[in-house]
Amino acid sequence: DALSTITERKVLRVAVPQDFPPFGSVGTDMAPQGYDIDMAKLIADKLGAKLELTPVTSANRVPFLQTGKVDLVISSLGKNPDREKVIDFSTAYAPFYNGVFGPADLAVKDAAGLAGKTIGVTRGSMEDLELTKVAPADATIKRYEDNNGTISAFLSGQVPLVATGNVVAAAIIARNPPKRPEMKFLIKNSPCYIGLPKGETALKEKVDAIIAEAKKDGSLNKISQTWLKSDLPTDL
Amino acid sequence: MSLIAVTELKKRFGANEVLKGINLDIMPGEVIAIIGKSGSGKSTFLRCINGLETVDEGSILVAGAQLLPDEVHLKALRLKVGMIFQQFNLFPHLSAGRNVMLSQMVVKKTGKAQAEAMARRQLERVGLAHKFDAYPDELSGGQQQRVAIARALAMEPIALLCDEITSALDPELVAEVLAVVRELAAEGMTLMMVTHEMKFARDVCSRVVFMHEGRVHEVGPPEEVFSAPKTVELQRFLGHGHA
Amino acid sequence: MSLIAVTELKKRFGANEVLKGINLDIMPGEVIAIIGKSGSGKSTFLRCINGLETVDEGSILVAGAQLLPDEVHLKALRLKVGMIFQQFNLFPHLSAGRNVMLSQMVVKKTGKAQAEAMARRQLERVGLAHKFDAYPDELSGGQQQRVAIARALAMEPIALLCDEITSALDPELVAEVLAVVRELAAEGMTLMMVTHEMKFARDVCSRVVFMHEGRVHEVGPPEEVFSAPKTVELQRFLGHGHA
Amino acid sequence: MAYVFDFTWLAEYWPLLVKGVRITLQLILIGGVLGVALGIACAWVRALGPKALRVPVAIYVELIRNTPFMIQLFFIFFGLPALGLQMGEMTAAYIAMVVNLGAYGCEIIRAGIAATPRGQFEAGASLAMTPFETFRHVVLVPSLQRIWPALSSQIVIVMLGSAVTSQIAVEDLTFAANFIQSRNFRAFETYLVSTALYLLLAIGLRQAMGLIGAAIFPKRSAR
Amino acid sequence: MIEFSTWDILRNLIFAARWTVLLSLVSFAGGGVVGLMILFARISKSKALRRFAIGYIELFQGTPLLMQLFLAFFGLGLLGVDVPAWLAAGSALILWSAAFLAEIWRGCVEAVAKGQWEASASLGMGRLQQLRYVILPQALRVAVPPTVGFSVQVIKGTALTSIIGFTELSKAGTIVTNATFQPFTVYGLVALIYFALCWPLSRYAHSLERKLHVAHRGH
Ligand SMILES: Nc1ncnc2c1ncn2[C@@H]1O[C@H](COP(=O)(O)OP(=O)(O)OP(=O)(O)O)[C@@H](O)[C@H]1O
Ligand SMILES: Nc1ncnc2c1ncn2[C@@H]1O[C@H](COP(=O)(O)OP(=O)(O)OP(=O)(O)O)[C@@H](O)[C@H]1O
Ligand SMILES: [Mg+2]
Ligand SMILES: [Mg+2]
Repeated sequence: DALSTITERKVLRVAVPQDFPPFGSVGTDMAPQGYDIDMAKLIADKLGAKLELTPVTSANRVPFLQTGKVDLVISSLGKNPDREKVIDFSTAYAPFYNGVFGPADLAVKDAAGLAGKTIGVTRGSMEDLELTKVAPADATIKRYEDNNGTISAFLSGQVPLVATGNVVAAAIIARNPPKRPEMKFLIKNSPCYIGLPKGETALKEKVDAIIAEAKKDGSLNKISQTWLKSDLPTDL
Repeated sequence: MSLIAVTELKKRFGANEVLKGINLDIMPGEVIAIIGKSGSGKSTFLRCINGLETVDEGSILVAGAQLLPDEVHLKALRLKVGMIFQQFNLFPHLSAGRNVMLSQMVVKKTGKAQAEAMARRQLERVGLAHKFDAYPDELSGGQQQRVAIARALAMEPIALLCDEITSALDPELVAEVLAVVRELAAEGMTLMMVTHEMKFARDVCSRVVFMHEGRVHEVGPPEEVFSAPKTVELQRFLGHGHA
Repeated sequence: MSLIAVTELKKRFGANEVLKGINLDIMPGEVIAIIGKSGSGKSTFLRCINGLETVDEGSILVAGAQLLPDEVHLKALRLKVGMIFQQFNLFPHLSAGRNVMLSQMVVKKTGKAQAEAMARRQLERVGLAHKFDAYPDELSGGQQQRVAIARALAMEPIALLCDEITSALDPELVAEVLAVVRELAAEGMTLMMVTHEMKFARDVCSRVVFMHEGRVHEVGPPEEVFSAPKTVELQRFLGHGHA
Repeated sequence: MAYVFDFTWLAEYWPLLVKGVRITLQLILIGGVLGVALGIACAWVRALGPKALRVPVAIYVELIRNTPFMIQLFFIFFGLPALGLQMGEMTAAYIAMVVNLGAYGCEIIRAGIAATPRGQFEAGASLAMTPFETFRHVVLVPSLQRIWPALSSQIVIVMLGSAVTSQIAVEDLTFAANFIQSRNFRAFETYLVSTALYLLLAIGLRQAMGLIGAAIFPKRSAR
Repeated sequence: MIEFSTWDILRNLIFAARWTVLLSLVSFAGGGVVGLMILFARISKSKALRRFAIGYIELFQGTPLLMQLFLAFFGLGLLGVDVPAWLAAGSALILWSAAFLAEIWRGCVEAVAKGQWEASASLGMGRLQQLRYVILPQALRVAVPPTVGFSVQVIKGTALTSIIGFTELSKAGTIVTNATFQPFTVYGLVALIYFALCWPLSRYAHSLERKLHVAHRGH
């Protein structure tokens, strides 16, 4: 099974984002950094395996797992029934609130307010799936290949609104961009889960155990402090 | 008054002076044959008159108007003087009729119906009325050259320049083209033709110009030039020429 | 026993039957001239014997072995029969010497030194020993054709097929190539040559084959064929031929 | 591993594929027509046009031919807004395709013009046509006819290259494929189907170019 | 937060361009080898092989490289082959280049006069020997310029591998854009780096072609 393969080969292959601050982005040395990367390090440590990171996009992270190119997806992955059909999920390891963001001077209060507006979103992400459900028929949804595309489209003014995570928006603002995304309304509270290959029970149990322990011993809270600048919410 | 007046015409290609001061006056209705060795400058001379080459020195007057190398003057000149080439240069993507119609419509803005009528008339004149819709590659060389003549005539020029127009033709096709030229001469068209057909020149032309090393070396009526060449160069040229 | 035996040979290109049943036996040492109008099938006949065209019906035996279209049989055949073409077909990227060496080394796996010795010998034979290192485009047409002959000879064939090997040559170069062929004939090489050089055929050949519309129309010693042609087609052919 | 193919998703998603095909066709139709027009204009400039324009056009052609289409697209869509040039993704895609085909078309058509016998220019001139009139009425059509196969191939290449426009949210055939596979998690089947659609588009496009060629060029006799 | 200076941007892009160069080299070399095999199939005497080659070329020239990359990346994985991004990128580019190179080279082989085939055949050479010793050496001469020219297409083709997650120049461009919010500068620089890689090759191909033409005329 997958768990014993990992422990035998002593390498843990994890798909992480690299376009999704603060979960995953790059420093000036192009090395990945962020919440998800630290989470991956933590798990690799606990498994006693060497960590091998694979940068992925929102759209292709599930296929990466399906096709066995990685052992785990730690890529701010939200859970929904469709995805549960093809992969398994661990328990939640990070909070995530999907919202619609836009500049201060644009008045939008709820999903209905999106009527006639254009919203950018990353294809295949949880925001995409949820927004597609709630957006009114005459709202235009522009779907980009990856978060790079979505964020670039927002910052370069190609779309006035984006649907993304609150922390992502916060990370963008922190870098003092030309356009400041403000939260307009919340789409969904959808914490992040680690994605696992379907049917790998042993691996799932092990990962769940590591997460539970990390929650208990405060190491997960430390990651949260570093990247989200806040404590882990108690409901996680 | 002369129709074409060439004075001290000089033309260089780089360091190579090809025309070294040409003087020639041509009266309306004259038929001039230009003969001379290969490289003596015959083609260059004709091309200068048609403005295909820029002139370095000297002047060319056509119907009293000076030849100048700007677009307006060139166009005016070319409306007066037509040119026919050794290689026919028909437009391969147009039918014979369209070849004849094109420049009328583009240059003179003639209406389509009128241009077509003119094209039919000119093709008729060269004996090719029935080939109106044939494409150039469906025509023999002689037919192509006759279409080229019709095309030039359709612009109603006052003079025609012909540069070895039968040299690219198979021997059996030469006659049909020369017959058309003979007809034109008879109708009073002013013609300047570079030719190797000495017999034709003798029969049809009013004057023969012998060019040698970029100069007009001898001029005169054909009987004189062919029967009593004055210079040794012309004697030698005619000696191994086709006369 | 005949060296080359052709029986009821037929060859079609699509619907066009080019060879309509050819029968011909050639003895060792014979020199055969094949003459006939353009399109009568002369080239196709030779190409069949060399396996460059597949045969539709009939058989070709060379030195007793049947010609079959698989690579092993073809190779065996071509080792026995060499062919020389109108267009020389020297390999332009190899020097004359290398041209002669190549097939020995590749096909017969002859060692380099031995192949080179053979190449020098054969080039010597055609009078071109001094051109060993010259490239084809540095040679005249006649020299190129002589290299081609040397190249074929280096494979030590028992017969040579020559298809109009002087037709692409300027008149002054024909003689030097024919001299080589004459030499070969004198040495006893079996030769089949398509040629328009009637005088040469008359002087050198043991038999002349007249082909007409895909058939061998008349065969005989040159004196007979040229002086007393039996069929009207041959008479007509010789009438406007070069005999 | 026994992979079981599953194409049942086609029932739900085929309208998306149809839309994707439509957008891809739209891109190549408009991009193709305008791109060839731009190519002709640039070819004219480079071969016969005003000298002052030749260098800028040459720089444009070399820049485009030596950088990837995707980067051109990103530059137009994400980069140009920094200069205040904002445009929708369809506009950006059209511009990128026209600019790209224009550069390649220029070089191809220029080769066609260069192969025109000098006599054609001279015949035009001696019939009192201006250089531009000669180009327009005498040189252009035979030049295009000469290079039509090469131009057709290039248009097919540009059509296939348009797959990249999905990266800026143009909802073309590739977008449809990516969208579907992010919902049905049947990446292989989805890409297989869309690849087959592209193949059909490419074959159809080449056929269409052949027909257009047959329509605008006079057929030559066998001589 | 981290700040990127223009130098940081350029440094990272040039660093990533290394992968572009490496991937281009691998694809071009591999494409050459596979292309040669496709070429042999394309001009072989066997109808089946010819058909296969025609189909192969049609397939790879008639579908977007992007789709080929997706299929290689996700498709092969599902069929049980574990394909890392670099391998998928490399193999898709190799197969794609092979189709184009085979077609380019076929033109060059066909440019060799038919008489060369016949002369070598009549000297008893087998088909492979003919190719090896007579045809290819001659085809090679005309093949060099278009082959060098095609290498530019390969370099540009590698840009697409960014979409399947291979971090080469283009991918680095998108990542850096997202970290710096300076798309104009970043994509401008990316374009310039590609240009610096491709343009010398284009020029070289062009000058080779001219030399060949001159040589031909002087013949
Ligand atoms: N475009 C050109 N550039 C350079 N030299 C030229 C050009 N055209 C003609 N010449 C040179 O000018 C000289 C005269 O050429 P021209 O064609 O006028 O001779 P010609 O009398 O018409 O000869 P032919 O009977 O062979 O047609 C020749 O030496 C030729 O090489
Ligand atoms: N590869 C081919 N495909 C189709 N038809 C061919 C082919 N080769 C030759 N033919 C036809 O076969 C006939 C005989 O041709 P062949 O070359 O054998 O004639 P020939 O006697 O050698 O003529 P020539 O004296 O002109 O060389 C001609 O009608 C020719 O058109
Ligand atoms: Mg001349
Ligand atoms: Mg023959």
